[in-house]
Amino acid sequence: MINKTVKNATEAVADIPSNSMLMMGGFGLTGIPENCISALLERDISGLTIVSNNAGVDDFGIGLLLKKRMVKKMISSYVGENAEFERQLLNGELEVDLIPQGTLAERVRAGGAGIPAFFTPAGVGTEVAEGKEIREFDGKMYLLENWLKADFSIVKAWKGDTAGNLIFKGTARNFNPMMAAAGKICIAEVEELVEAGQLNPNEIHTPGIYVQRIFQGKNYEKRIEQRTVSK
Amino acid sequence: MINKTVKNATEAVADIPSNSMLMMGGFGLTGIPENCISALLERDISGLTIVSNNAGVDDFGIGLLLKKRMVKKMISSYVGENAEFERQLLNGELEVDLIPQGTLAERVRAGGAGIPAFFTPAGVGTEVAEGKEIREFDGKMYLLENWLKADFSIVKAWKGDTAGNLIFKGTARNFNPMMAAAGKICIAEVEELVEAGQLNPNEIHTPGIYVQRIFQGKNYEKRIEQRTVSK
Amino acid sequence: MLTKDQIAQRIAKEVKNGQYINLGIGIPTLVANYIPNELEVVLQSENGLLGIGPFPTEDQIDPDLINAGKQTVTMAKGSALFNSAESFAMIRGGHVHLTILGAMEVSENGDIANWKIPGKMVKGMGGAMDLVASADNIIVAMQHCSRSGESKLLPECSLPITGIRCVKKIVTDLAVLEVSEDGGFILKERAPGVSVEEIKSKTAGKLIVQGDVPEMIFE
Amino acid sequence: MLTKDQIAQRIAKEVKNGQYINLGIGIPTLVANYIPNELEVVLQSENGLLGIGPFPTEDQIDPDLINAGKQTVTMAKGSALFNSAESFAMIRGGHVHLTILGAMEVSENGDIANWKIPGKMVKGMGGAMDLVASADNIIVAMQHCSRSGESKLLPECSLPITGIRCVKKIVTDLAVLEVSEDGGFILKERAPGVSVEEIKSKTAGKLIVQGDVPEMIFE
Repeated sequence: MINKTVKNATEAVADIPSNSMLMMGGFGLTGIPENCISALLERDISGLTIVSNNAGVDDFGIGLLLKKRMVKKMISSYVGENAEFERQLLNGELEVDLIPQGTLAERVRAGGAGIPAFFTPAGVGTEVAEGKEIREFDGKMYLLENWLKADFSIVKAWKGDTAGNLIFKGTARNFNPMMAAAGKICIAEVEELVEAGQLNPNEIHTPGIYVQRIFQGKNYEKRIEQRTVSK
Repeated sequence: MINKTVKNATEAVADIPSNSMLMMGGFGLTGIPENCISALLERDISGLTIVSNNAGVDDFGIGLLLKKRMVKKMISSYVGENAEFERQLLNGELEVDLIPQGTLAERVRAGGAGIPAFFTPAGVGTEVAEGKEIREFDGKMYLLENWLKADFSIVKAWKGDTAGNLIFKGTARNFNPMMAAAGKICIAEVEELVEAGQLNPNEIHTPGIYVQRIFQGKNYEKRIEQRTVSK
Repeated sequence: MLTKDQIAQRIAKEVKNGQYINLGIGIPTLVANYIPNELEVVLQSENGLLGIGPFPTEDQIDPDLINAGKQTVTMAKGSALFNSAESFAMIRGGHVHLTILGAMEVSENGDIANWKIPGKMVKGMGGAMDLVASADNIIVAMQHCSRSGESKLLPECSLPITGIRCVKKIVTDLAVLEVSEDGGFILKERAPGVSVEEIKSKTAGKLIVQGDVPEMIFE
Repeated sequence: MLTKDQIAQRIAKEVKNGQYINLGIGIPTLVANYIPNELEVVLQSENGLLGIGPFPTEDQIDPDLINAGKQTVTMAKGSALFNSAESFAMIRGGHVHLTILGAMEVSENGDIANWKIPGKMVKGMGGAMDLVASADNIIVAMQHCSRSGESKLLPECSLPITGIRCVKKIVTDLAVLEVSEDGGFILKERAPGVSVEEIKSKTAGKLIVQGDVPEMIFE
């Protein structure tokens, strides 16, 4: 098997240039590539466009990249938890492209799957449909959406092997598998990296073909946004 | 959890009417719903349209339904292993719609996923493209393909639980997961049926939401088409 | 007038055995507390979980297991995990039977507005546009009037809409209403002690009153 | 003239370290036998396996594990299983680097015909149309002439085509040829003992001969 291992996050993100298009897995703060975000903060780059369902919080996740003014544009479905984000947006320092969550997931999937466009009902009759082709199928209206691809996709998995195969845990899976496939270069950070052959081929969520670089991350904080417990 | 269990194949297929549209999982003879095919043979129905990547062999799989003249039309990507099939086709007793395998897989996926149409490069410039819309994206030509849906989809899994969650084995997975989602009623036969809660939620290939009926099959023959061994 | 919990309790009566249900953030999340135990239903979370269980105890908390509102959750017996594309395939493909969500406005033809207020910071539509464009049965849980006292049931939405002609039923603090296929809100039930006249005065859209309108019953 | 095994052996020299490769039925399958051990490559089977291993021993045979030619196979270390939609997502999305497949005809602009002969029973295209429409690098393995002696390298395909402008290289029993971007077959290598004149006489399409054409070397 092809060995995709790199030493650490620093090496993994070393060649990401300014103004590149990135995808980052995660929903809220769950399943985000914490190590790569930290390593990116050490890079002297800016003008990034980031596709991510959310934009982190002020002091964690993508919020840290925003604070360092590394981000030119966010492509997301919901960005509500971040005061610095709001400030930059209202000052015109940041662009945002808001996309329905299912459309975002499917556009990213389409990017990885070689499907340049597809029809979806989400957004018909709303401002999301402005400028888009509308067509009727079986009596219902749909709009045409294009694929999304990235220069680099950065994902976080639970387990991975040196061949790049990934297994996610719980709802930390979310956008990660589709993004892995939609990046020209996919960087995967995992909590536990094992040799090729150690993972059950039947339990793999992301086949190694999509992953170009993999490393075992460390010190995962896994911050919780809404700690909710039963009485 | 919602209990989807039915007694056996006979009960599972009892209400499939003549002239209905069926999907059947499997690639070659691997991962085909053997028990449901046997139960269908006992039913006095005909005029079926069957979406299946292949059409079985003369004395096994969908070939048995063909021999009993229950099938009006096959929608497949490859149908080469069946003399009775060829005879009926040349006599005009059977219709066949041949579709590129990846397009077939994606059309079925689209059917289950609520995507009425998508663009794919497969078949551009060939007779598959006749009558279809062609469009250029990023300098490459693509054609528009529609979703495929069925009245009933019949799938075969390795393990399943009473809530309808399915796990497949090896390459017996193939078309089964997409078909499960694309049938109005999905019937799943499994080698081992367990109580809800016995399967690891992280290892499930087909979530139970797609499955309406499930039962534990028996006497799986799992015939091999090309027994090939190392010296 | 109903409390938020009572709105949730009334909506729970709409739930049928065997349904897969997506509950939005806010009052809809409370509905889960009132679904009768004898009903077998499955709650879907669009971030990739089918079979949401109760909130965890302190011991059970897992940061890798949250719902679409980013709250820590547990998994019910027989649940399944999947990615976001699969999740919205389920939703878009019509496999989720019932969607319950909040709204800022509903129009008399079933349009819903719940994602954007011009002039205010726009946080995004999340999964709402996919949900309302896809589900066959959509129930809105909301207050009948805004905090400033204006009706949220309108002839036409004034805010940017989330989806068209999709809402089937609305449960507010004052009433249960169905959206008529021909347009208009059919008054089905009144909150205890609330008169038809009061509901009429607080409904800016066309209100259809057919015969005697019963009071809601809470067991 | 090369044997089928020698054609496979020659094609194996095109394989580069780190590639994901889809091998068609027939001669392409034989290529796996000649890929040098020091190269790390992964074979994809479009029915849902990444990492095809050797054929099984009698003890290892598993009817639930076959390749796209329906032959029993094993899994290599580090392999992954997936469904058919994911498999063709890989192919269509350009993640498979190299596709090697057989052909009935190739035209001088890279069109390929390999699925249908008018008047004969049509078995179907299987995954061939997806593969040729998607891969960046497509190598055809075939005999230079048909059994009746007619050239299979043509100005235009006479049979219904499988894909347009997709073939990059052709290895036949007589020669290695590249498809020129401007149209025509560039003769790169001759089979041992086969003359340029023989190849020219057996190539109906435009043959481009640039300088001395070396013989293939087999170690």
